[in-house]
Amino acid sequence: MKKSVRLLSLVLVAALFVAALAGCSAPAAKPAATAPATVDTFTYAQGADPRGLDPALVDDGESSKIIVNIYEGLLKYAADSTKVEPSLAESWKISDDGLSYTFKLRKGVKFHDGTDFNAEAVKFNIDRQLPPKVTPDMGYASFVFGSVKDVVVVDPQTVTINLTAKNTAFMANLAMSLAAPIISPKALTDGSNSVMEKPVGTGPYKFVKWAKGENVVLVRNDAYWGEKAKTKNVVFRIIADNSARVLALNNKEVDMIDGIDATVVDKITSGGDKLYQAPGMNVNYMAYNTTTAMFKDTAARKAVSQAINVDELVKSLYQGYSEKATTILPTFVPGYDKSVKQVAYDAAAAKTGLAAAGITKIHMIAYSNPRPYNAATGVALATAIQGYLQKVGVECTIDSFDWTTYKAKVKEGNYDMAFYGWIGDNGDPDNFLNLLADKDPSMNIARWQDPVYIDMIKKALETPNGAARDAEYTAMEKYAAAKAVWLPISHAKTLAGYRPQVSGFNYHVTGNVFCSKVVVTK
Amino acid sequence: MTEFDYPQDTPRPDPSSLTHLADETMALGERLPSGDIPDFDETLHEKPENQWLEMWRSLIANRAALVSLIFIAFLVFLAVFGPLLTPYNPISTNMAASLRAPSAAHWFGTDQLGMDIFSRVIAGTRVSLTVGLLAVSIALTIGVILGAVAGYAGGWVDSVIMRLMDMMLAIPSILLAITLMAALGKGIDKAVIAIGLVSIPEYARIVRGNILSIKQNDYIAAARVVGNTDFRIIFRHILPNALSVIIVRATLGISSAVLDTAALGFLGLGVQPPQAEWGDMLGRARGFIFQAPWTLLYPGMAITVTVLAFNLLGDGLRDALDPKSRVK
Amino acid sequence: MFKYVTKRILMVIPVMIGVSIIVFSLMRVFSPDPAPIVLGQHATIKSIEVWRHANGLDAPVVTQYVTYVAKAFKGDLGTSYYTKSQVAAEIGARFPATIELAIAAILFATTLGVLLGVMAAVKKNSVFDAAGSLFALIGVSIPIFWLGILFIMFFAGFLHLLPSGGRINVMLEPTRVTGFYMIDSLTQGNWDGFKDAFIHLILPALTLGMYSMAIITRMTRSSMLETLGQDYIRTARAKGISETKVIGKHALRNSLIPVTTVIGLQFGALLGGALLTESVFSWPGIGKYTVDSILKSDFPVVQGIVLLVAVIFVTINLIADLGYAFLDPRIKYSSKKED
Amino acid sequence: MTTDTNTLLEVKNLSTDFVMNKGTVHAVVDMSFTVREGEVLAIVGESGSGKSVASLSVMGLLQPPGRVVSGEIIYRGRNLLALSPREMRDLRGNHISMIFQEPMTSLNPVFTIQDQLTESIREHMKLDKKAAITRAIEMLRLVGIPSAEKRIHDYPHQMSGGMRQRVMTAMALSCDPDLLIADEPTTALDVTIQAQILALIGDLRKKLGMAVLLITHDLGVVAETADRVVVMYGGQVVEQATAQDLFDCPKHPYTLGLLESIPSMADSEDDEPLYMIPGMVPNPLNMPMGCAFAARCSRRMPRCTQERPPLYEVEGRLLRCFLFDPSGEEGART
Repeated sequence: MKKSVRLLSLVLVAALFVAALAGCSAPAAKPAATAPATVDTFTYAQGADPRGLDPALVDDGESSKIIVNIYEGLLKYAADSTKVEPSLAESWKISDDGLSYTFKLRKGVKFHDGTDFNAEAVKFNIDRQLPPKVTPDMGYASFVFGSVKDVVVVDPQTVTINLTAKNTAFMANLAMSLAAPIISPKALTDGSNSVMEKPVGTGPYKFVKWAKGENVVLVRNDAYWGEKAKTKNVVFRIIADNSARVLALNNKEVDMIDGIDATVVDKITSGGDKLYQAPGMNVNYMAYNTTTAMFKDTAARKAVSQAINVDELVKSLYQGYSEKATTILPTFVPGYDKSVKQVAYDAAAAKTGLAAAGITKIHMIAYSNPRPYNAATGVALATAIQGYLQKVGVECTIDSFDWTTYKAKVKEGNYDMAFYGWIGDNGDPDNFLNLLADKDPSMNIARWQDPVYIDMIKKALETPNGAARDAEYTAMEKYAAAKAVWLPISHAKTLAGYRPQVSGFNYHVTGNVFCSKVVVTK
Repeated sequence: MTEFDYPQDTPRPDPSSLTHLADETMALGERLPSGDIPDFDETLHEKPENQWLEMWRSLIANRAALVSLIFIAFLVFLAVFGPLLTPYNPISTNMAASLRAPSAAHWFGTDQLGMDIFSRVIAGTRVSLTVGLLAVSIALTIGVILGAVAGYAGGWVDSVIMRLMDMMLAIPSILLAITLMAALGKGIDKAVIAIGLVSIPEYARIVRGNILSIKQNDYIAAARVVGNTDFRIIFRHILPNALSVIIVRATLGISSAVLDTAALGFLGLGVQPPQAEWGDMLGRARGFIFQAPWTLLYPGMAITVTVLAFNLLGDGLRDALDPKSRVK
Repeated sequence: MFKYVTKRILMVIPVMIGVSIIVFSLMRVFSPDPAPIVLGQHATIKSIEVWRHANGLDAPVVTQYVTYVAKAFKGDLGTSYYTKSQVAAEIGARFPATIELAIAAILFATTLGVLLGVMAAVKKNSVFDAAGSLFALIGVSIPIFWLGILFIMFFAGFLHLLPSGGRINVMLEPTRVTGFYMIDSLTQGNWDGFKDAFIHLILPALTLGMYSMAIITRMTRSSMLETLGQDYIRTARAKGISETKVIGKHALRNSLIPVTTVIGLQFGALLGGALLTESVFSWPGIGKYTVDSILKSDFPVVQGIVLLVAVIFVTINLIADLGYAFLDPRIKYSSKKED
Repeated sequence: MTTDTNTLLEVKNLSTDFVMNKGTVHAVVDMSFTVREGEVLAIVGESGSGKSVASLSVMGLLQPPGRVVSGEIIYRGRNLLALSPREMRDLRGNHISMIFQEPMTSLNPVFTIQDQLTESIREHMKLDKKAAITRAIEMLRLVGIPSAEKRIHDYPHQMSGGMRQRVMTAMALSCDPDLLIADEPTTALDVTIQAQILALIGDLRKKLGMAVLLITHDLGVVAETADRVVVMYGGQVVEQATAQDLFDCPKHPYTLGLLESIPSMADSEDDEPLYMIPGMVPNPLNMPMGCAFAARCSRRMPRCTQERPPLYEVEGRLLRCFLFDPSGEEGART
């Protein structure tokens, strides 16, 4: 009895306390409310929880979108391209042999926990992703820092990174939202996994809370070194279902949504909201398994490609919100060239070609989830292609799997044709074209190992940025197209819906959304 | 003795007044201790042939059950001959005609890949009924055997079997089915196994319960005395008596199997594409809620109506097989 | 009574061990390898091997199982492969959402179910009865995920009356104490938050509760009809007390006895139904989390959830049994003998 | 028949039907009788001859599909059939109360005796809870329940059948009714308890001065307690007389048969089989057009199967049999 009374009074006191707090914060909120008709919260809805908020340990877009608002790297991409610009590093120098990079760091930058950002912090962050500290679940460590030999602290404001081999893409990698951002070393040493759930960076927004499956709340970092964020709170809400997300936008529950596809565009605009679209840095493709008896032959691959009307397919399946892919690289990535052409649609030629190759049955595998580069799902794409092949007398079987299982199945290699896609990490052409040279069959699902192509890749990686390097990549594309290793299908556009009251967001080609300049009017 | 039988589609009079009416059939001098209604006892002693006939009459006298029976016959017809009747090949795509609204050419419209929804809904009948029937058969066979053995043998055999059933029952069946499907992979054959396995405990329990009560009856003791084997006793004497309950349960089981299949399909764990399955169609149409609501409407209606029919039939069967429940 | 409860609780142990074995083997033996999804698009064959070793996945299955159970006894359900957080914490964070939804659903199902059932039984063969029975029949026949989508289309998409998903407007979110937003907001005097949480709860609760509501309606109706035919109802009427009292007191209490068991079982079934409802409404509970985790082969999470759900299921059945004894004095007083 | 000044209840031409899909059952046909203040009137008949339906009709407790189709039930000058449900409720349990034949099932198993007993006391006597309990205990004592103040907290299942019937009786008498309808109050009890309960009802009647309408198929009970007797067969009154007259000199062939089938001490000592009326009760859905008893009657005449006999008034009693047709040439008086 006594105990319950005590408990009750405790609850009451707690309630009063909270009420008092709310009372105190109310006047503080008032000036914002009276300021010229803006709202102090920007709500952004995405389809899934972030995997975590430690940029070294995650690999998904949902995490990345939040991470870029909390953390910064040494470098960043320009607002409208993947051109590299200064961020936490003010300037840099690359040694003549291309193996050593020296960065001058910005002064007076503090992490959200009050600790200083300096050369030690940079070293700490890179070291944890290098052997022997690196763990297998740091998905991007080898991609971003794989060529790093060591990190040397010259002085608190200067740091030198030494590479083992020339890597032209390294600068672009340092601007990435995964692996590259700098985390407070204090937070990293505080306890296991705490950064995954309580991130501490230097960015324009500070982390407030994360209700799993519901939302992640950020608040403006008033001690930010640069231009302060315009809107006080940013909330990332998790709404899994596509249509539900649109409804939430229409019903003004949220200010901006992503992960939408053609099917809901009308609903967005008819509901009085706006559609943002921009070319996306991705490619959606079909690959032939070049190790099978059927498709080790280029003519056979060509014949199948000829049977598929990619133009019609992309129009119906993506309804104008994906562009037909004429090549692997998206149009704005260096090395893209209009002159690259894939095998053209020609059903009659396909029929004779397939007959000549003796192909009557094809086994495909496909993923059943929508992917950022293929909102319609791999299954829908596979089924459509099955339809085209049926018309030229080839029977296809499709085995579909959820994404996890699918990746395992791809690795097993038991297929004639498979579907995949790639989201560009850093805007460097190598990031795309290297896929066809990779030894790992879960990356290079065509399992294509062409010595000529591999040589071309190696050479281009060592060539410094410029027209010469771009031309090398164009040549690679032409080579791959002639061999018909992939059938590039489409580049998905970046799509977002937003309320007319929202302005100032930067939906970057990397798929990240920078919120610091967002203004929401009443 | 005159039987005082009320047609079951009209509810019985209140038992309190019925008592007196039923008593009217009693001869003088016979004193009924309480309000037992004599016809209940009679049905138990009726010969089986008679019982089936009686059941059939009773069933078709129930209008709702009759309609559902006719509808199920129609579904079976569609499942068997549907592919011959569909206006389009249910699995052939036509990218040039995707997401068309219902029209004379496509009665239920087309989906994203230009497949005819009407044809796919019809084709889906076969999948749903197949999964429903096969899954129930699996569950029924294993469940009846386990339940019979447990109930008849008793002792530790009973304990082991029933604890196993408890374990399965402790996990909600849809969760168990999803986990199974995730482990087994997609496909109609795997759906049959998953859904069949998870409903075993229901049948095992029913059969065991029935056997435990029937076991006490004199005629079982009599069968044992004349030297029948256990096996024979179970299959010749005990099971036929538990049959009516099992039949009702199995009919309702088909409806829940159809629902479970759809749920698996909806979550993307059902059939392999491009096979037409209602839940799978719904799951894929989720994104078209605004742009093409017809893609959602018809498969959902197909599921609901089919499940409704089996539920009605199950209710009708229960009423027909068990006179006591006619009151309800 | 005490002995009976103890016995029932002890019976749970073998069941739980069995459940853990079933789930463990399903996840370990048959499921796809989680390594590729956990390690992401740049994973190498080597890093996968290292990871598998670090997570004990290269040990024999039996060893893995024993290790798991030993840890589970200490309340350690392992670490999520995907988010690297404690499974227990991950589940704990999402659990109140599911329970809040399930309670709302069962309240709706019970209230409306009992009401409709009683009305149908009292007005037997009337329009009420027919409508109630039809409603109940459709309730058990309609797939809940479809129902949920129809609700969203109509109430959120067409009428713009109710939100299409989520639990609450974030800015109105109360401080998490119990995790039940309705309770937290109320105790914190956050009236707007309470209203908002309630509004968000309506459609998912209706969807999730529909099936149970139908079952309870049917059960109440038949139980009520049986009770209404009992001699003691005639006695009550002969006493000259009002019909409301005859139905509301004498008949209802007796008919509710079998219904309680059904309600208990339904609550367990709701946890299964939550898988689908939460997926449709983006409800941040364990149902949606389960589906997501299964698709990601996040074994530790799936195992943890299934174990937890099994514990709840078994506990609820236990409570339903005890509730039964509470409502029916014949059982309460004779339970000693039955032990 | 004339209405005496001391008439408590008068039932006039009551007919009650059960409408079923297979046809209509005429459970009570054109039944008339009166109950005078303070007397015991017995209605006798085989199980289901319509006597219980008649009593439920009086109480207004018929459940669908049962329905009074014609007649009047006049209680102290008020036609009960014309009363509103509310007025009827005020009467039930208060002025007219009833004991049923199944003590085992007639009490609600989930409420205590106190709860069930005080319910009607509070409803009709407008007492508060405490006074109602006092009254309830008093009533339990009256019906002879030992340590009533303790047993009042029991649930029905904790009591024996006899005790429960006593509780039922206490419940029926708790509001000082003027008329007690006892529907086979002893059928379900064993012989010694039967006698106790009957004695109790008899005692209380004298003590409280109420009238009793006793429904029974047990002629032994009737002989011991009733002032007047109504014999029913197939939903109709076939004979009505004072108890004295009826037992001394039964006239209707059916009454005769009934009396002969009572086991007597003498019978049981001989090994003679007990007499039973041959044949069966007619199907209630398919009543013969003539006399309902004709098929089983040893003194059947041709007209018996052709037309239905009216009630003849003979020597102060009422008889439904052509044997007593005063104009009948075939009428051979016994």
